[in-house]
Amino acid sequence: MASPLVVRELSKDFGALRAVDGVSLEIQDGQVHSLIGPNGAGKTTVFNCVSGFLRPAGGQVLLDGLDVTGWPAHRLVAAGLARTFQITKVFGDLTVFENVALGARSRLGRNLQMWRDARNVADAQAGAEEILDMLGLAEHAGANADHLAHGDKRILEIAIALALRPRLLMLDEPTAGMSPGETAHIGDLIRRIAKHTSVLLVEHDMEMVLGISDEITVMTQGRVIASGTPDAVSRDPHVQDAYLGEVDVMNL
Amino acid sequence: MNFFFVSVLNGVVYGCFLLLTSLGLSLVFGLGRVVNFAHGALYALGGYALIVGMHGAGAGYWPALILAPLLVVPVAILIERVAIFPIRHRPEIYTLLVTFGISFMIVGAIEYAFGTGTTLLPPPAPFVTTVDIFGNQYPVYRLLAAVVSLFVSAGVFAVILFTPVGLRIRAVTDDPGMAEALGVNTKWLLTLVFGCAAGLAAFAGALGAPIFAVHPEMGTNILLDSFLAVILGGLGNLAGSVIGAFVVALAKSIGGGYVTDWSIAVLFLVVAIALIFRPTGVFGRGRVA
Amino acid sequence: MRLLQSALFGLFALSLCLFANGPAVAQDAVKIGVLTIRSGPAKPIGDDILAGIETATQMYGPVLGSPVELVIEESLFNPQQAVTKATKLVQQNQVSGILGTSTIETLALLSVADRLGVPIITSNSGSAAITRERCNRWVFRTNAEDLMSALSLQELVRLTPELQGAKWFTLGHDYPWSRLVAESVKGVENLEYVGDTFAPLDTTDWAPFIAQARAAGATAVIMPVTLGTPLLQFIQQANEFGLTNEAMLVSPIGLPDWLVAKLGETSTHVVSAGSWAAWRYEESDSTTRDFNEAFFEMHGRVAGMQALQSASAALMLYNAITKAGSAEPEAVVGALETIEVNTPVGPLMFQPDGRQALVPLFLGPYEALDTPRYGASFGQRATAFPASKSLPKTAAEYGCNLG
Amino acid sequence: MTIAVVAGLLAILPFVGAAPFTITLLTEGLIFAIWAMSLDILVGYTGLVTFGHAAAFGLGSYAAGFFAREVTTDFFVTLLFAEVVVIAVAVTIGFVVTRVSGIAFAIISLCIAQVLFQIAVAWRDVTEGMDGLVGVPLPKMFGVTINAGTELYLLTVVTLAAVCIGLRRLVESPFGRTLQAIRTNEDRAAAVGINVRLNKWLAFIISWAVAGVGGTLMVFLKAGTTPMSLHWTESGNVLVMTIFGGLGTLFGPVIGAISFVFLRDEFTTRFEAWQLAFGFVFVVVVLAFPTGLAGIIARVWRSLWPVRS
Repeated sequence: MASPLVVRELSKDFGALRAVDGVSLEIQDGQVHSLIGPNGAGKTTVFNCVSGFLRPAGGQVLLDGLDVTGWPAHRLVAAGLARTFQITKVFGDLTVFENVALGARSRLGRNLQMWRDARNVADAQAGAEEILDMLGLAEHAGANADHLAHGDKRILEIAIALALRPRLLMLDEPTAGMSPGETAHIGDLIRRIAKHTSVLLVEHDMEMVLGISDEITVMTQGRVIASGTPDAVSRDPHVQDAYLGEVDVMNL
Repeated sequence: MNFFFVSVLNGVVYGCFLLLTSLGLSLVFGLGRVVNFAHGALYALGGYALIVGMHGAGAGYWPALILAPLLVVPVAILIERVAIFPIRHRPEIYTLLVTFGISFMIVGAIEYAFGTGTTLLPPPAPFVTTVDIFGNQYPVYRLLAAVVSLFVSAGVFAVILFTPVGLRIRAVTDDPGMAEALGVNTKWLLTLVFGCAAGLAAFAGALGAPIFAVHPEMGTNILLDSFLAVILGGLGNLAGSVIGAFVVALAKSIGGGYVTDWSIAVLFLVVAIALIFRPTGVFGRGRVA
Repeated sequence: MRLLQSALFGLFALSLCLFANGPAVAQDAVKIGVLTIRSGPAKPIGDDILAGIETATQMYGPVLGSPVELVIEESLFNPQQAVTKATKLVQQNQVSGILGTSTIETLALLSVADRLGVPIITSNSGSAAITRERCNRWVFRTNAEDLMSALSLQELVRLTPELQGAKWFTLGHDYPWSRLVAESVKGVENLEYVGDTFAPLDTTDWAPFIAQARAAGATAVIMPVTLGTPLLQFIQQANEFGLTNEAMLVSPIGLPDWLVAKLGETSTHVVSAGSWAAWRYEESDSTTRDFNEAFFEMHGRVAGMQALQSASAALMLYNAITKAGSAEPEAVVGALETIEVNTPVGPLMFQPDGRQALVPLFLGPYEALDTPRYGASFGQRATAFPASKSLPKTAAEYGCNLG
Repeated sequence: MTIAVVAGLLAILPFVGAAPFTITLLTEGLIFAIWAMSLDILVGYTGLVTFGHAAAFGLGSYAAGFFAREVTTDFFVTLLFAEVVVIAVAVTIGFVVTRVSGIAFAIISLCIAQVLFQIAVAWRDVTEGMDGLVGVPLPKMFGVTINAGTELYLLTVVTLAAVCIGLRRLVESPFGRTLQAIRTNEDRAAAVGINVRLNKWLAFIISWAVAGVGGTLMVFLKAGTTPMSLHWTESGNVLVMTIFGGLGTLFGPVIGAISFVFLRDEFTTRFEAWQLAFGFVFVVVVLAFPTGLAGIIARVWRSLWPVRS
């Protein structure tokens, strides 16, 4: 079985600035793979190129062995890739339930149906309920997504993505703005998700990354400087120089 | 060849004039994401302020021309405070809707106060004549108005580029969040810039009065032209607006000379096509969505 | 926020009270609808139309022993609105006739005239079709139509030495009317035609079009431009560019007198064919003089072309109601077909079996008056061009079959 | 169900003593309601603010008017023809304009409407230029002429009810939810696998098709149309109606359109400076009642029957 995601020599320019320069990475089935690096390292750009929100300037993206380089986002979803956003982007006007049901219907290819009531798409309804139960959002199902607390919105982001039943789930800083308790909860959640779905994670919280990742790729200035298990990466002198040192400085 | 020359000259003159309204429109958008549909109505208000100055206060043309923007700026500041400030947290399209309603109100108010008639104003005394340019008689006042417009526009650029206020305007335009974090008071800055942009429009209305006459709906055309210019240049992009203004003016003038009745349609089509391929404006970096 | 809302609501209610002025309704009055332009750039035309009808109404006095009540409605210069407002006049105000419409409104009303079922007399519509191929038994016209005006143009050329041998150029708006004017100029024998251009309807800067007339070497520019702001802008800019020194400006229809007053000295560069009315006709017809004096008394200004014409239309209607002995629409239409009335534009009657009034046209240049009269310092030196010359064929020959 | 009751109530109005002119204005209001609802699909549900929606309505009027005058006055055939024309144009234009969003969309749609306006002025053989298409006969149904007044009113009520039912189903369908998702956030919508452009395109076509139905009825009511029906100020009017009524509610635009017609009639009859009053009401609604009349009604309703909320 092919790897869920293979990225080869990916590059992307913004004007004269080369934001991503020959990045390669590969995710193994059923693993949590984290992408870390200081601000401006190009993580989010890689993320956007892979998920179809930016068109890469060069390189290749393979999803389950299929070349999907430059595909638009909605086709990638159909091919089994789902993502969340760094800034919360739930559908605020819709109910929590409807947010998830949208994803579920999308997986079933029912989103273009014009003549039946959305509430009568039984498979999607059941799928959405299951996911809300699993993530502990069931009690808020009827509320408008706008009215959720910040932490719950972040979880809803993940719920929407999960409703797409992806082969690969890409999470962009899922713990941004969360308390330590909530962060731990998200960490558990990601481990649980990884049982069925491979996860690509961009994250700042080092403690969590080191705790839950199977593999870590480190980027600075658009390039990969290290890749391997959490142990191997945290011992890597390059990483300590370029990245962990900086974190320490920032923690002062 | 002479005809082509005159068409180009007409375009350049109108382009200079269009700068006055386009720059304001672009500034206000860049700074506060305000799509000001009332800009044309403020232009018309400038024309009437000139008439108030000349016929009401008995001032000569030149003092009245200076007075006109001064009369309109407070009105614009009031509009910004009452109607635009409260909706700044809403999507930018709401500013378009509110100013659309305000433009109706201003035109209605002008009709109520001054009637709907057209007022013709002759150019001020020494300029009511033509001059020979390569065998073409051309009105002196139009050339003068173009030069004045250019100077005022250059002044606007100088303020933006070289003064502390201009620095703040550029900072907010680039990144409102960052500028606010650095302590720039964006609320009052927008009020100030909105007022000044309205002043520019009013000045244009007064300056153009001897050419285009003064009537309540005089702003409609200039609003559309300025919008097209600003959109072409990229909303919020001042240098782009300059190019946009001249493109629109030349297209109208040369188009009017050669394809006459279809000229406006061609202009609209060009803008539509340009926007489809470059939704953020054709010239340089601009922001739309 | 609640405070703001109630404050705004209060303001709104207040503004309603300020502007509201509901008309007082007299029960036994003869009601006549005036559907005309009450706002926007063309309002001065609507003002003249309304003022003329008011003056005629006062001069005529009671109709069938009852006072005439004018019900005024805004057409917004918009055809679809005009249809709604005309329906309002008939269904809600129960008027006995409708006056005051201009071309685009009249054309729209033609389509629903049978539904409305009251006589409509227009005094400000040029389109020939209204009384030719599109004629309708309910719709009458007292002003001359465009093809009549076109014939008068030939007469103007004959009367004006400067226009003979001129190089003609048509510079107009992109209306069907403008193209018709261009065609009729081309049709005049022994006339040198050097070109034409039709500007988009919302043109405010005429420079590109003036440049074309110049490049063609025009010495007579005929200008089918919308009466009102656009024509003022055009003439002002033609003067600004010095075109008025090189070419004579010829208007295919007369200029309203408020427009002449605004142009002032510049108006003397204009010569007009096909004026529907001219107040200086009073020099040869005392009915016109009486009207002018009454108009000046009521409105304090000179009676313009639209005012004289709309007054004539009103007089036709009042005389027809009187003759019919009732305001019943069918009877009034019957009476309109046969009456002949002395009006401020001369004696008027409708074409037999048709709906076009046999009306004279007036030609001539605008000039400064030796002594201002009725507040006007400039006016058209009017020569009458008789109806018999401008409308030589019968209604049927012009394509009007009322069947 | 609610729709059927309301339509039934509207339908009996002429028989319980409503004045003829009230019926005339109401006919106009209900036709505008169809138009405003079609705009609500675009603005309220999909989040695409357009300043060119008059193009759809005016094009429907021109197509239907031309066909009724030249070929047959049968209502169904005419409507079919108008829809074919409107949909064909919408497919073409929509394909291009739905590439963009936000202000670019607003301005491009305005530009395209102005180009259609110019075509209506210049294509004199078909449109008769600025004079307009006049003398459109009354429609026939099964060979019977639908007279102006009550009969045309009833036809409008029935059409409106049909459009209401159709659009209600549409907005509650998966597709309707998809549009709402696009309105909230295009990127997020793409990330749940929604083909944003395709859905916007479909919304555009549906919106135009519904507006074309309104245009067809209008050309019969007014017995003609002119290029003014394509002018951008008309696009502004329908935007006013829709926002005034309440975006994204469907029933809001219906109320908005009816109040617009009655208010405009009153304002233009009463005030010479009607634009002032009109602009003022609009600004107040946008500023203080972003949810429009529908929002106000909902609020009053809840305060009267607090238990039911």
